[in-house]
Amino acid sequence: MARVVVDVMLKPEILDPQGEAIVNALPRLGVTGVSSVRVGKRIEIEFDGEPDLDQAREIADKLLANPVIEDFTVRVEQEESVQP
Amino acid sequence: MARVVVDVMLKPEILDPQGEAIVNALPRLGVTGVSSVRVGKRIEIEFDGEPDLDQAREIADKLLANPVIEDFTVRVEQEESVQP
Amino acid sequence: MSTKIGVITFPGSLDDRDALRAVGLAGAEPVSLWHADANLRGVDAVILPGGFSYGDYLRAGAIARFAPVMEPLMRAAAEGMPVLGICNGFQILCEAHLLPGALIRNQHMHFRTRDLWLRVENHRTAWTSSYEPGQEIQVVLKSGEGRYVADARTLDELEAEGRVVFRYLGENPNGSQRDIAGVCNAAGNVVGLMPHPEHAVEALTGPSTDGLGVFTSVLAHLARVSSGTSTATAGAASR
Amino acid sequence: MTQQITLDSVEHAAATPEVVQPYAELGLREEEYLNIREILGRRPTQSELAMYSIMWSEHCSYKSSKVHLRQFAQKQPPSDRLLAGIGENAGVVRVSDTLAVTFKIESHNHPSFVEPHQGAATGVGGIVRDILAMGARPIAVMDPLRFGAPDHPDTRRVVTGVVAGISQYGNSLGLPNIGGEVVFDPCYQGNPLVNALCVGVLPVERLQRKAAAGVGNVVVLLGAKTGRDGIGGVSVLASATFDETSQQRRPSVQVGDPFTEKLLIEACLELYEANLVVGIQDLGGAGLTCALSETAAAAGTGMRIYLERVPLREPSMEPHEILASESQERMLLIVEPDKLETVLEVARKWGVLATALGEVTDTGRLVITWHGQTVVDVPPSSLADDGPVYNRPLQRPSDLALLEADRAETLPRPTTPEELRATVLRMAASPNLADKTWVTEQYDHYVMGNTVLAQPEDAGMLRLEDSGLGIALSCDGNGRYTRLDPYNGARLALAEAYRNVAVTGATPVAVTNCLNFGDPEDPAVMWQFAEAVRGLADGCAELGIPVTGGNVSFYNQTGSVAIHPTPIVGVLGVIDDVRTRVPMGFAESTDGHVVFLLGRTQLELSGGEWAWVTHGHLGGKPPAVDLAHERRLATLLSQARTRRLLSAAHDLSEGGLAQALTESTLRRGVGVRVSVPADLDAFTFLFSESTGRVLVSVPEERVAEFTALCDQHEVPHTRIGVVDASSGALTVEGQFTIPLDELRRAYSGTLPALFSGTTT
Ligand SMILES: Nc1ncnc2c1ncn2[C@@H]1O[C@H](COP(=O)(O)OP(=O)(O)O)[C@@H](O)[C@H]1O
Ligand SMILES: [Mg+2]
Repeated sequence: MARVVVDVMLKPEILDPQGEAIVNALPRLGVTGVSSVRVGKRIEIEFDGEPDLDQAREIADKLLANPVIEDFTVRVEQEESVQP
Repeated sequence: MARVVVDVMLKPEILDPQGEAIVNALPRLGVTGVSSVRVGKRIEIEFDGEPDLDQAREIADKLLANPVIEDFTVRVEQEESVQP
Repeated sequence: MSTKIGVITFPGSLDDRDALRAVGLAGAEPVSLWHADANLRGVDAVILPGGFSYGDYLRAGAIARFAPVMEPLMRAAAEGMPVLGICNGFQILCEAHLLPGALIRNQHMHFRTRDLWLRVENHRTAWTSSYEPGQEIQVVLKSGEGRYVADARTLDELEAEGRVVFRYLGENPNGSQRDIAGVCNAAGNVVGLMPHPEHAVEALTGPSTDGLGVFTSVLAHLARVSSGTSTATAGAASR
Repeated sequence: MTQQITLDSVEHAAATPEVVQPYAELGLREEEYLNIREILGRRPTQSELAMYSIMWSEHCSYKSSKVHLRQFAQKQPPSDRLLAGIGENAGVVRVSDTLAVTFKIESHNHPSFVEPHQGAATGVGGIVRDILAMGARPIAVMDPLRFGAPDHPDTRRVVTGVVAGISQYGNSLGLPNIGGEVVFDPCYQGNPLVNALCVGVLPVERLQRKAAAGVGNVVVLLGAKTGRDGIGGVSVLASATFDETSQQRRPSVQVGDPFTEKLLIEACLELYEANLVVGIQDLGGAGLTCALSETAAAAGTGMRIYLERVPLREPSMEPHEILASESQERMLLIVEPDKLETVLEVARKWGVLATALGEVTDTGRLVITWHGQTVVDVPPSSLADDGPVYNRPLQRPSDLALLEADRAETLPRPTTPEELRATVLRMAASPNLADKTWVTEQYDHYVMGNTVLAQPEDAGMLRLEDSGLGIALSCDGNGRYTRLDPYNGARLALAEAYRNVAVTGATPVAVTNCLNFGDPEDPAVMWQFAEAVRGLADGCAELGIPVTGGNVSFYNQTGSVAIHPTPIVGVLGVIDDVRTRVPMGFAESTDGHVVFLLGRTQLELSGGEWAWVTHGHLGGKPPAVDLAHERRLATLLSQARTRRLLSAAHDLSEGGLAQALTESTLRRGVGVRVSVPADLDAFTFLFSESTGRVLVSVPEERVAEFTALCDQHEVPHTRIGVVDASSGALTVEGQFTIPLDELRRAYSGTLPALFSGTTT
């Protein structure tokens, strides 16, 4: 089954404290070598019928992202199995 | 430049109130035909050097995802330009 | 005929009854408005109250912006009706593009409740005319997504046009750019602020009664409008 | 997905008596299982077995605690205020001719260790629905919390998650958080305690009952869709010891949706107002199983339920899963058929689902079908009322005699002014005494606009009416005291909550409690429990206020090690005019007011904070408790409040006078100057934890009147100093001075240093 995925990320110039907090927490896990982390949203939309990219783009533009602070991308994705 | 992207989604059986609220709001935007929306996190990790998938997986497991309620996937992504 | 001030209840609004109480204390007639209403029931001004409309899901204010009542509200705002957004109401006004900028998660990432001081930077808006220029007032802040952001050009514009209405004094509580706590539109009739003036209207339950001025301001403004002596809506630009 | 071949219907069960059923895995004992077979005259179906295992679990049946809890009713002092008591979702207390208040505490301990954020959040959601079910509008919450050692690597995860969960859920519901507790002790490391109190208010005539009365009435499920949340959660999470194997089982946790709960609250209140429901019951830990069987059992009726009508989040759910699901934000309504349409309309207005599931019958049986096949056919009272009852063996813990002998009063104590000064600062900075603002500023205490007092005040206070009528609430507990002496530990918790309400000027009127203990099958734990209940019941009788309800949480232990027995006691007070309430802190405007210490100070250090902070010591006997004195003290405080004799009043508890002075000065940054009374040494004066004491300030010109009132009520009073605004310091004459800035740095730095700089 196919679904549409909308990725929403804060614009690069907007400070992302969540990402910063993760970067700062990494040394506690023994991880070094990470220069930056940004946290955004991944929104999966399932349509009743065929996935409709145009409609998804409209939803993203009007509702899912706030253009003042966020950028988004829209794509169709084949369902993949989760690999923990 | 390459980065590692971690997608974190609620496990399918876990209630996603955000997704529900979005689905319920769509008719007011004139959108019908969407059966479900799930909202998760997209986390972009930039490494100083080569992206390290194993390390990213560990960060995801320990810090980014809550294994009790969330699943995650980790992948290397070529930076793409944003298409609003 | 008394002045009617409406307070919109969205699903998840929480401080709606507090706003209604403040309106009453200020001497106006409080009117409850419902998010699904198609009109504003003849009110003279509207308050969008605090709370978590639609659970603050997705982004605070993002879903409420599409409520049916927002259509007549947008029209009325364009025609100069005083509109005030408090906390979640401010977030809704930004999402609806009635006010510039956006409110995002606090820099320290916690919800924070605090009594704090603001400076009234513009006392010529519909909602601040009772204050002295530069008056310092003590009110309540309680929010998790209260960090005001906008691009540098917008911020400069706001500053230049005197549209920063309230600024935090002392330690910046949430990382808001340029310590901005509240802004207005170009005409000065639409004001939004993160802190809660309606929780500073009674000595018994709030840190001060400084917040009452917001509600008495709009009454004075409406009185001026109806007597034809209004100058205030244009006030934003003339700081 | 494979087709399900055989549904375990009643018919099928009757035909296959030999089928082996996993009753033990579901937590049922063999004799309990045989009892079920006897009740039904056949083996239970899968669905019935699930229902019995849930309803007969410790959590729902109170099988170990019942025989002890009876004392609350037996010893209950007469009260003309009590409108509903033990046995209802929450106790209801009349506070005026027209208004009543309902309040209750519940625990959500195990889920909050597994998933701190959601566990704590759904804990708040659950208790709020209990209050809602009584017909009340919920108006505030409180959160008594216990965590492991502050510096343990796992504590941060639990603390930040729990606090964020309570904050998110409570704030989104628009309920002010007006108090609680934060206590750290290594005994709670693998087993934090997350108790939540909710209080609500209702017009007396709006009181709701849970009975499914009226044959032909419709059973309606209101609220969220049902999913696989916390299936087996009650039996696995709430009743089994937490260990590694349950970690692997990774039970599906419940996730809360406060937005839906907010809508549910508003919808229910609108239904009550329009008189549209006959009965109502919240869906808590035991989901539909509990709600259906309790409402039917309470009315002595039967019920016919079409289970396939339940709106599902996951279509593949099976009948027993639907019955066991702990999905949040749901209520069960009993509605007259001709009002059904209006009920559905109100639900639509608020955007909550409402579904007619079936109807009330006169058969005396709860019959549940699934697409036409009967999967449950049982007498509802066999689930709700006839669960097993155990009189479990009791034994005084074998280490108690040694523990009692190891008294803290023999520990080396600071003596020089420098040592005493350093000890004041060290105590103020210790995690249990330090400023809790880092936690409490994550909670909204202003919403609803009626909060007159909130943390860090001794009690929360809410205005109920413009007339000034209000209530005060406090919840307290001390696990260390209770470990040393469970009988008196419970009475001490009661005394403290009572005193905390009294210092505001309110009159204590009713009690709720949450009893957090270890494994009831351990005779030592069961003895602690029995003693604590006896102490609490006796204490309430002595104070003349009834226990109106509560909750028991057993199996709070990691491996074989139980937590300290931790009864949390909540006391509700009434005040006729909230404008006259007495705050805890000294103020600029009360400069020069005379400071008194009420009560008697003796050298009592055992179980106390000083022994713990400076020596890591726990032993001896906790401070003596004198409830007759507490009663006199409360009467004195209430009368002094009415006569406006007090400008501040603050209860002394953990940390003694030194801590009380720290808190009263830092509240508004106003200093004080005190001196050590002639009959005491400075250390005892500052750090003893003798109970029944209160620090008050009185305007100079009212001192004679005040001391006369003290004498009249036989409350010992010692003039110890004056409020000294200009000093900006805490001064103990002849000993030391601590500038308030320095004191504040010590007091307020600890929690942010431990827990700030956060998680995702
Ligand atoms: N420690 C206690 N003291 C007094 N009453 C209690 C105690 N524990 C439970 N109860 C009462 O037993 C009844 C059932 O409790 P409980 O199962 O927790 O209620 P609910 O089903 O609403 O969660 C309630 O009326 C509750 O007040
Ligand atoms: Mg209940």
